[in-house]
Amino acid sequence: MMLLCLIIVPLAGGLAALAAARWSDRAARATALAATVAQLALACVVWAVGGGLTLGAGGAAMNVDWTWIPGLGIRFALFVDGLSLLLVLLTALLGVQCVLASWRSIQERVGFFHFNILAALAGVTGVFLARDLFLFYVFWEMMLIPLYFLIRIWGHQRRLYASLKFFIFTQAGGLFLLLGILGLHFVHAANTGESTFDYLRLLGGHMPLQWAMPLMIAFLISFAVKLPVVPVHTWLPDAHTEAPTAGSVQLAGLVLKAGGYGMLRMAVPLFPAAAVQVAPVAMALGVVGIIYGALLALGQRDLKRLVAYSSISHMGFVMLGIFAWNDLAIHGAIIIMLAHGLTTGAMFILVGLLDERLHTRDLGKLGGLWALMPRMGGAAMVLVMGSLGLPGLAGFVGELLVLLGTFKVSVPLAAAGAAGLVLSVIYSLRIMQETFHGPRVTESKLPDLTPREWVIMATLIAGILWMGLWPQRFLDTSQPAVKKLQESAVALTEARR
Amino acid sequence: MLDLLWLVVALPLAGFAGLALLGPLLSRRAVSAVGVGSVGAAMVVALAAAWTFIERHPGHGAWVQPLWQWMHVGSLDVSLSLCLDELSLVMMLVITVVGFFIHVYSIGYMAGDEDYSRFLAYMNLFVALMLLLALADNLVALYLGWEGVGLCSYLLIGFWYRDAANGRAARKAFIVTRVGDAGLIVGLLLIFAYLGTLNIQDVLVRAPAQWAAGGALATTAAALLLAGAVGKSAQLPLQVWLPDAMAGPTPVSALIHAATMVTAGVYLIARMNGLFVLAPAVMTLVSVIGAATLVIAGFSAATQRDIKRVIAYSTISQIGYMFLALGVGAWAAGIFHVVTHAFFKSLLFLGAGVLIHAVGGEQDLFEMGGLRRALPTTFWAFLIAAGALAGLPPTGGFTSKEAIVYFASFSPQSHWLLLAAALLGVFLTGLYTFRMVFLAFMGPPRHEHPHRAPASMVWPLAVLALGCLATAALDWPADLGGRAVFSDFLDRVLPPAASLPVGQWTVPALQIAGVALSLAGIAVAWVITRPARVAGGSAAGLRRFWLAGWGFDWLYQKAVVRPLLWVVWMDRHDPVDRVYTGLARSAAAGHRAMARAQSGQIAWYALAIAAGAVIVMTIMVVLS
Amino acid sequence: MNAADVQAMLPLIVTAAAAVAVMLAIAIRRSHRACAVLAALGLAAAIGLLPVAAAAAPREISSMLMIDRFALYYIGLVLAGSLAVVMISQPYFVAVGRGGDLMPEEYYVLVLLAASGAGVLAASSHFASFLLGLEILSVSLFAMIAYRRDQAAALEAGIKYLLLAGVSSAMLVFGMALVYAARGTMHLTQLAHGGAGVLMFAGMAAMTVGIGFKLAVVPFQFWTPDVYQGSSAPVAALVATVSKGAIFALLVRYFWQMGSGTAFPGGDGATGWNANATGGPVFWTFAVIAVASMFAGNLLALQQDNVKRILAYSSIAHMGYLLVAFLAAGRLAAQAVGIYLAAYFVAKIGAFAVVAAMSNSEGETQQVRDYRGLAWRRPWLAAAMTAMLLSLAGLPLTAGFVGKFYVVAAGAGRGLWTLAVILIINSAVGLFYYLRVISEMFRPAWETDASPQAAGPDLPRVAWPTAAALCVLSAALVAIGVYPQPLLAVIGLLP
Amino acid sequence: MDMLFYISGVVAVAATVMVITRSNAVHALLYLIVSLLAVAMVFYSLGSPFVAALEVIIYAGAIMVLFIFAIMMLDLRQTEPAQRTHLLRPRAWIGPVLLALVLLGELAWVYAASGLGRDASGISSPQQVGGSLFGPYALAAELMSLLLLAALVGAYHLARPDWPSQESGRPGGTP
Amino acid sequence: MIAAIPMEHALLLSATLMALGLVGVLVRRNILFVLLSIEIMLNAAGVAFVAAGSGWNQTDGEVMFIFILAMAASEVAVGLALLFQFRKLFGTLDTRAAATMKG
Repeated sequence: MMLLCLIIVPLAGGLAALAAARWSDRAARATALAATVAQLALACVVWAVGGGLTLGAGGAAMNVDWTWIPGLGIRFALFVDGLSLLLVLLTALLGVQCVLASWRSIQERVGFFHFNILAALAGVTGVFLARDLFLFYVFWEMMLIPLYFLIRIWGHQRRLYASLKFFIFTQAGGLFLLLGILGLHFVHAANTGESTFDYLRLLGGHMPLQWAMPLMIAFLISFAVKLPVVPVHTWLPDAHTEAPTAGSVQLAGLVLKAGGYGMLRMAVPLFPAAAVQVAPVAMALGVVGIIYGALLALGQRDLKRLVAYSSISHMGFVMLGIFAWNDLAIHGAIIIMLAHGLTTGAMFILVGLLDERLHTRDLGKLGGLWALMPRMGGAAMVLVMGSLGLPGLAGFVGELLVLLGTFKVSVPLAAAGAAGLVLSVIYSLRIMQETFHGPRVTESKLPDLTPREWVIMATLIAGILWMGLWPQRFLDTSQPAVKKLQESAVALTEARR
Repeated sequence: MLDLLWLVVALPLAGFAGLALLGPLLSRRAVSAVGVGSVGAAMVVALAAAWTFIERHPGHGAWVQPLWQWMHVGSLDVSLSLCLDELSLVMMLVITVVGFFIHVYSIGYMAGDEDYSRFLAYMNLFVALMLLLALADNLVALYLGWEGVGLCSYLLIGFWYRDAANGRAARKAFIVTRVGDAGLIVGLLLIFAYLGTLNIQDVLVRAPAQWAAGGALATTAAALLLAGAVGKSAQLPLQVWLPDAMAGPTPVSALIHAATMVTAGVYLIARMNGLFVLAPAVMTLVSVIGAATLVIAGFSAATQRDIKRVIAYSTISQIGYMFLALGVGAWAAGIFHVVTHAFFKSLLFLGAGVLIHAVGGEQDLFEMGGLRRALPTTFWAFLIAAGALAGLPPTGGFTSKEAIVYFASFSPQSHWLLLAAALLGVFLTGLYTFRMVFLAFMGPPRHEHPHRAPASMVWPLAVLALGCLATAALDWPADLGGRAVFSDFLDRVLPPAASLPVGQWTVPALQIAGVALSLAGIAVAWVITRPARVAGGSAAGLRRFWLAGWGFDWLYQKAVVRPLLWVVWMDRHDPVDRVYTGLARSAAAGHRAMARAQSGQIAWYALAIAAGAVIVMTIMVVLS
Repeated sequence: MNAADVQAMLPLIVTAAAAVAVMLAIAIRRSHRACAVLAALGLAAAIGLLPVAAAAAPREISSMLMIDRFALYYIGLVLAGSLAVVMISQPYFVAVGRGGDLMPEEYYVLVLLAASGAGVLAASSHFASFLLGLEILSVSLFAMIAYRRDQAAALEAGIKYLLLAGVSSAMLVFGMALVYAARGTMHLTQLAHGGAGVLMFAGMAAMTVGIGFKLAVVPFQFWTPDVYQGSSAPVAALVATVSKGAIFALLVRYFWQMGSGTAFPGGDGATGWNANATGGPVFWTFAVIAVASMFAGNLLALQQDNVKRILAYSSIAHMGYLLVAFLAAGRLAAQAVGIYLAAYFVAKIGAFAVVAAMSNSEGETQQVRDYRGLAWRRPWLAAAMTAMLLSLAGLPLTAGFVGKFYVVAAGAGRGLWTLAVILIINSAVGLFYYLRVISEMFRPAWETDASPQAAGPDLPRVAWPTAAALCVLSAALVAIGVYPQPLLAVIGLLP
Repeated sequence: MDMLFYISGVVAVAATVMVITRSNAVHALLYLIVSLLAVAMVFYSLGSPFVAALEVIIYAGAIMVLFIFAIMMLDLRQTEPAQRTHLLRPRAWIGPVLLALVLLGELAWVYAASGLGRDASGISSPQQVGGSLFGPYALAAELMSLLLLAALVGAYHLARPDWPSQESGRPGGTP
Repeated sequence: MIAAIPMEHALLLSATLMALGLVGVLVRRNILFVLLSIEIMLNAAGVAFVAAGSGWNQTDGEVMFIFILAMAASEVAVGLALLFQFRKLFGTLDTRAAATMKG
């Protein structure tokens, strides 16, 4: 039931915010904030109660398993393990930040805005918690519509184009997922006579390679679009750039994670034999993403776009880590996902703050802002360093683990990944140089971080430092889950030994 | 007392945190108290800890203070621990002691700067991370410190951020060192993959046990670590960042780009000595890099006009000596040079800072001159440091450099070319050092009323000058009646340097040759800095080539930066997206074509139905 | 014909009787409202009688109509669709007929007749009832499409539909004659048994033309956009749903049996096709048609600026999707067709209801740009339209998703992977044009210089019958999307 | 009787060709009546006299008269010149004729291949037809009434004069 | 009245009439002629039914012909009514005029 509440709370909060907007914008904001805080608190309770949960544990107080469409064996079933839990925590945390970050910047249609924010949160949470693959798909798609509206209505100049592109890309990917899920269902039914969409039952079913391969690819396409992996990444820069701050945070912080989660939870464990075959290509694509994303980030003038491309680069590490598939690499991928959520989320908020104050994101029109806003500059410095993988900050832990894991599988790819770190320094430092450093562009007085903004930044930076210096709490949470995943994907795990 | 070791790192870190969060709220005095006091306290704790360590003398081994588990996944177990042994103890002391005096100096030097608290915050952070680097007991923690000091270096080079050139220099430093670090991190990966641990002691134990000496794995691992060391220590071919790094405030140059951070590469190699010993080829490479660097940088130093760039090139050159020493297996000598170099080079920088301060921010040597009378304390301190740099007795520089020259000629790995380079370096060192001294202090005064430096800037010079002399006693050559205290101390952790058998007079002969060459260099410097020739200080030909640092910047610009920028430029609109745009366009084209078929004409529609009938009929009939 | 026969046919009888009743009412006194209410009551009564009829099912009535649960489900669908259309028609004709001499009363007679024709089609088990049901439907539609006879567009649409429907009906009848010539019977159960010769397939080909025309699948689809655009929005809704739904039910019933040698229902888990038939002539014909329809429909809608034409093209694509389920055949496919059609009915009628609700005496709001900023002016209307479009696009939590899921499931379950992948690709393409409309509706007010009110025509108030219909449709849309089990249970009773 | 079938068949085809090629509506209509009469003879020769009578009475009689009314009301005796020139262009004919020929060819092949081997010689009296129409087909006959009702209502609505404000000048009418 | 006409021949006649009707629909641009051509096609279908019924010695074919007759009558009635309105609004019977909606 707790898991259901995790989904219901933001959803109900969203509806309440929509209703509250009739009364006043402030009420809508407060409602949304209350809902997100409640979700965060709930997630923390789940964390405290069952730190290293494995799937299905926790009983009825935690899980939900109701009949839904018995004809096809579809159930409304939720579960949680350490992996899901970490991502849910990230979701809830970023949810709060989204609401806070939009407090002043969103003045139009406030109720509908927060409804969309919270609905997307509910969708993402659902993705992380769904046990039934049908339900997983429902949540997978459910989060798109609110995000579409966020981009379409409150986005920047090219919002129309970006929102369409975002929707069509991810939906097209999603449809392949649908195909894959159905294929899995029927192959499983043909093999065992059991008609089910239950993840736990589909897991470990033996599947001939000529089936596993196309199904795996269908799953993979969908997740690759979300993650995103080059060459299906091109929706991301547009969507991230044009979305309002909260939208960008949700996209970067949460939606991308859904892709990584899908690969970890579904694509590999369900089709381990196919994963063995796919892994070299997938890892190579990961490395291509690392380098290609970084190169593109280097070429951007729009700060938000730069950050967006850097996401592609970071997600390349996730891809690399997942398909390296040893415990180090998987944990690394998980940590990178969390770290990227915090770092890039905060980065987008920061860009939003700059945009609010200066009404531009063009790097050519920024510079020397440190003198005006040293606190913001300090925050930016931490984020930039987190982005370039400075040890002691969250990203490094993940990258190190991924590289350590990858090295055991493929030396050249690990080396290429490490080379990507050089490029990440170049673009990251460029952010700092062209915004806070350099000659001053404006003489007008700009307010430094307000207390509200300070709270946002401080929370996220605290998280980044925590994860960078003491990641063990997170690793401990995900360890049993990863172990389970590895046991499920015996073929790939064996291949990695 | 050793239990308080963590305070050595924590105190400067706390200073940083306090200054970063509360800095703008504090008074100047409070900022000084926090910023300098934290390092001072750390120095006290470090000295106490060192004293305890030496006194208790915990046998042949390191004293480890575990802090907390960092990451433990499967076979990877990385904890944050501080490890005190003879080597790290030396580094710790150098960092805290030299660091403290540079902090004190900063109070005066940065007095007028509006971002004073930020400066001290960065400096404190640097000290903390440098100490972590030195005290780390595993490679990941070392890497944390390694990258952290790189960050501080970046922040401090670009401290005066409004000038875009400073920002460029700062980024250059970060990026170039990061190139080396990429190698280092791959080295870490390799070590973990094959040895299953990243703990330094474990690595040093397992490497000889599992890897054949001279084997591919050991060689690769050592070479990768060397890449990191080369980047950080500004050795060939990644030395280009250091001269530009002089854009930072002078205390930064003294602390980071002379005394401590740039010697981290030397420290790393010394730390991982057991691994490098397994890779003779890499050892040779280390010595060759050192030798080449010291000569090349020496020539460049001799042609610079900017006083700080002279010192910067000299730093590169001196680190070349250290590499040379490590390469020929003279571990203790290399580290000893680190120590003496920390003192005399930071002193030189601080002195240069006073000069620059005195002449109102001017850094061009040819705009100085005759400052001897105006700044007597500084002159004498600077002179002592210069003597040490030139390797003149009775300074620490003399002892350490002679040791290196000795091992360059008589170590089993030595080669006559290495010796030649070392000796040429000695000559060049004398030349450029005293060219600088003469240009700055001698000749007619060019400034009527040079600024007097405050006491807080002057007395650290005096202390460091004493240090320059005192360090000589640590390892005074035996033939001159000294005892190798330092070498013996370090030889507990580092392999003792091997030496070919030498005759009784060989050592004194080498010493005499060294001093003589140095004096020759000084003489040449005297000649070329005669006022009559000063006017001809314009650069031409080879001198311009040396002035520009042997054209490395030019080469990298052409071979790396430009192509990269070109790729980035060509790539900036994401060519992959064209594919999707193309798909969308073709769909739109399909739409237009089909929409034209929707002509509205009944006859046409009926024709379609008839054609459809024929097609359907054909399929049905043919397949039935 | 005995009492049980009558009981089984009650819904159809009531519908036809309602038509007569409305006609008599007109003769007594012309009252738009009374006619509409009468028609609605008649349809509601017919729907209410479905359980009564179900009690007598399955029952074959004089070799003409097979009233089984399959038929009753589609009859119910058709009647419910007609009821919704009646509900949106009344306010629509009030709004557009203001100041003209339009006499909307006969319209309800025609709707009821069309509904009975469609019902007959759904239950047809003999060529005679097939032919007559189809013609009742068609002839009613001829008049309804051109009902606003003072409108050039309506007349043009009417003429187009009449002439082309005439051609295709002639082909259909000719095909029936060939099948009859080949087998000497026109009764479905007899047709299902015994082999199929080449003459029979030729007949089925000719019949396919007639059926394909009504379903508006490629290459018989050309009339669709013009007719949707020209006719009144409620009529377009009727053309898009009732007519197609009934024909599709008929297609499933007939073609799963004719030429396959397998009886319908095909027993437990068995399929309409036998194994050979999957690669057989009927299969290939409809596979080609399905693929062509999916691509053509979606591509044609892609940059279309007229909402009604978008809906027309999308219906072409939807019929293509449905044909995948038809091709899959079997129990799951039957469920898929049932639920997909239900979802399709809800969404299409809902979308046309919104179009109808936005019409006034100056005309219909057809251009996409007229919907600009609708979300801020009429949030509920825009919400309903969004829901309908998302359902048509097949997004989760809408009925359309469950339908699409079942269709893909049926295709995948049968191993029709190529078709399933093509369906998926087309769904992605289809998103574009649905989103275009949604995007216009949610175009923020600050996006254009002009005030949002100036951008579109004055919006009429939404009358309560339309509002009620939209509420019910939206509720059904979400209900089916979130918890389809009750509906599936009903369909599950199908063969 | 065989000859009757073939001769009237040829007449029907020839007359139909004339129908679709005439540019004058009245001529075309007359040829169509000829064709229908010929088809009636075909029915007769196939042993279906009742249907033959219906063909003459309803088709040639009632429905064609409707057309004649229409032609008279619309004053279509003179065809529009554009129509005529259109019909003279061979290009207008090529496609349709080819399509029709392919269809015909396929059907002919199908007939040949299906090998029915039946003679169309079953004789049915009007009594039998009536018995069947109101026997097994009674329900269909009822449906036919619905069909005619729909046609009636539809035609009435479409063709009724404008009311209450009748436009002048344009002819309108009821069938 | 014993005739031995093969069913194929009667069906061929019907097919020929069908094809001619089709050609008429496709070629003619006058709505009236198109309607006439549709009548030809329906009639052809009727021929096929009668022939088939005769061939199988059943009355079903003839009953179907009667239904076709009703269908033809309905279509013509509504068609001609439409024709009048069309002529009234468009001033022509040319099908090409009925092409304002397209794309």
